[in-house]
Amino acid sequence: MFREMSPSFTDTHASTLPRVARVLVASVITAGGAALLLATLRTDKAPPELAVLVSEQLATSGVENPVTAVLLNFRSYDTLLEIAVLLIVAIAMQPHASSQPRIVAPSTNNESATNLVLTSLLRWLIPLSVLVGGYLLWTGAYAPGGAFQAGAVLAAAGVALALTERYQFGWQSAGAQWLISAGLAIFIATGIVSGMVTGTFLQYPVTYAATLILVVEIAATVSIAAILLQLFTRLARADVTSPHTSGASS
Amino acid sequence: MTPDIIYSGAGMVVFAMGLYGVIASAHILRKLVAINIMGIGVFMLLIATAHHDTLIDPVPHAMVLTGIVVAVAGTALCLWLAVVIRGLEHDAASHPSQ
Amino acid sequence: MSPMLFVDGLLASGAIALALLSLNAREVFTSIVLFVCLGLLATLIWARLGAWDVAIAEAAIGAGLTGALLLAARHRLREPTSRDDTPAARRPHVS
Amino acid sequence: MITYLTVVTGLLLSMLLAGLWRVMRGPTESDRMLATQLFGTAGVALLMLLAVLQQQAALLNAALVLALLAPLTLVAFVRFSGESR
Repeated sequence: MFREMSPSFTDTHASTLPRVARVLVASVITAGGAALLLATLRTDKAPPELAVLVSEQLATSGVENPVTAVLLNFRSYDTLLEIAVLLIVAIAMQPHASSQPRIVAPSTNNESATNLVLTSLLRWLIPLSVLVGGYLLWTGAYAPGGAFQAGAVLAAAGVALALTERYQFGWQSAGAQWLISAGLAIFIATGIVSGMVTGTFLQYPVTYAATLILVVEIAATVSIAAILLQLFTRLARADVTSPHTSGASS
Repeated sequence: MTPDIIYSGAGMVVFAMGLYGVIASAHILRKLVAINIMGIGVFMLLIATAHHDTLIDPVPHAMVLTGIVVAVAGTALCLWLAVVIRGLEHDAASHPSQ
Repeated sequence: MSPMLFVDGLLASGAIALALLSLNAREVFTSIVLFVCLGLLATLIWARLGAWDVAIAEAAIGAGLTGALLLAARHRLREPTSRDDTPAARRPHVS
Repeated sequence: MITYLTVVTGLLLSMLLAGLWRVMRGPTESDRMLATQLFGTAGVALLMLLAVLQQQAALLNAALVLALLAPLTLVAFVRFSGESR
């Protein structure tokens, strides 16, 4: 039966291209790569104008970590659009509608949840990951860290929770929809409010910049964590989709 | 021979190898791994560009940070589409009358 | 400065070697494992180049999330039937 | 001291890359997976060495995150491998 399926899903051979095509592709890419390599090595390094500019303006950004300042103040359009991209991916992977009221519900499939090693590992791992996520979020204002790192660590904690198969995630519930969209919504609202004060969209007033960045960062962290976790649970089928699927994955 | 030259060169080599992998490999997971390897090559070049002797340019770092998160989201979407398409193909193969 | 140059060379050549081995691995699983290793090595490279923010993010995503995602997808691509919410399973065929 | 630490970093990195042999060779999938855990452990040590070398305490956070999340791939592997069912 598998032989009828396309080679994209069968692991029988590394490549389906004929040998001639492979050699041709390899030679073209070798030539192009060599040209790129040569161009990279021969180009003189640009003077760090942007770095100087950032360090000059850092005092007006409201935070002390230059990367956070660039992400959430100087180039916050990038971050806004990035969260929009994440939201689009999350919407594309939304499950079909069902009436599951809660985000996390105990699974009916408790057979594999009695694994002692896994349970005692995750009993330490998950609270520590949540703690580290919060720490990274808070420390992002003046040291390396911030919304993306905290969101990724929180999502990883959720992935660990999903891997126990003890819980199921109802991503179509209202609470989950709020979690997923809160980042973009609060980001845009902050942009509009600060735009009404200063006249430019997303231009924070200097005195309130630290507070606004913190608000946006917390919302972005929650949304990034929820979206990444949703992507994983959809892929690993740890979410609630229909009455038949619960217990089907054991 | 400063470190940024080493790493930008290595980044370009990694990028070219990933490009070959995307074109030549058959399995969808191999293709996605190859795309991610291309991404690592590009990020390596960007971060090597940001590395100066005295100070460090935060703008490429912010770009790479955004890029990493978008890359993992895109990878997850592609993997999910692959799973869905495989299900459809399997269905078509096992129920040819429909 | 010479030992640090050795470290640089080792990191860069290690990244190239891992990418090459991952793309040429015989099995998909080996390819995924080598890619996770490449992510770890990339974390070290970002740390070496002063990109500390990126190193933390790569440590979280490269070590934790990407590997789990790829392994989950491999599991689902290998299983014999599709029996869940994919649109195919929703078609009203009676078995 | 700095030279010493740099040499230690280089040695540790060589050990790490020597672990590649097990990934390529390893007869079973578990062997390959455990080699990535070796990568994770050695990576934590290397990040801490780099933190001292560059006098950047934030790299300790990176080491912390890596130490926390490196087992996640292993847990996913155990969960998704067919043998354990």
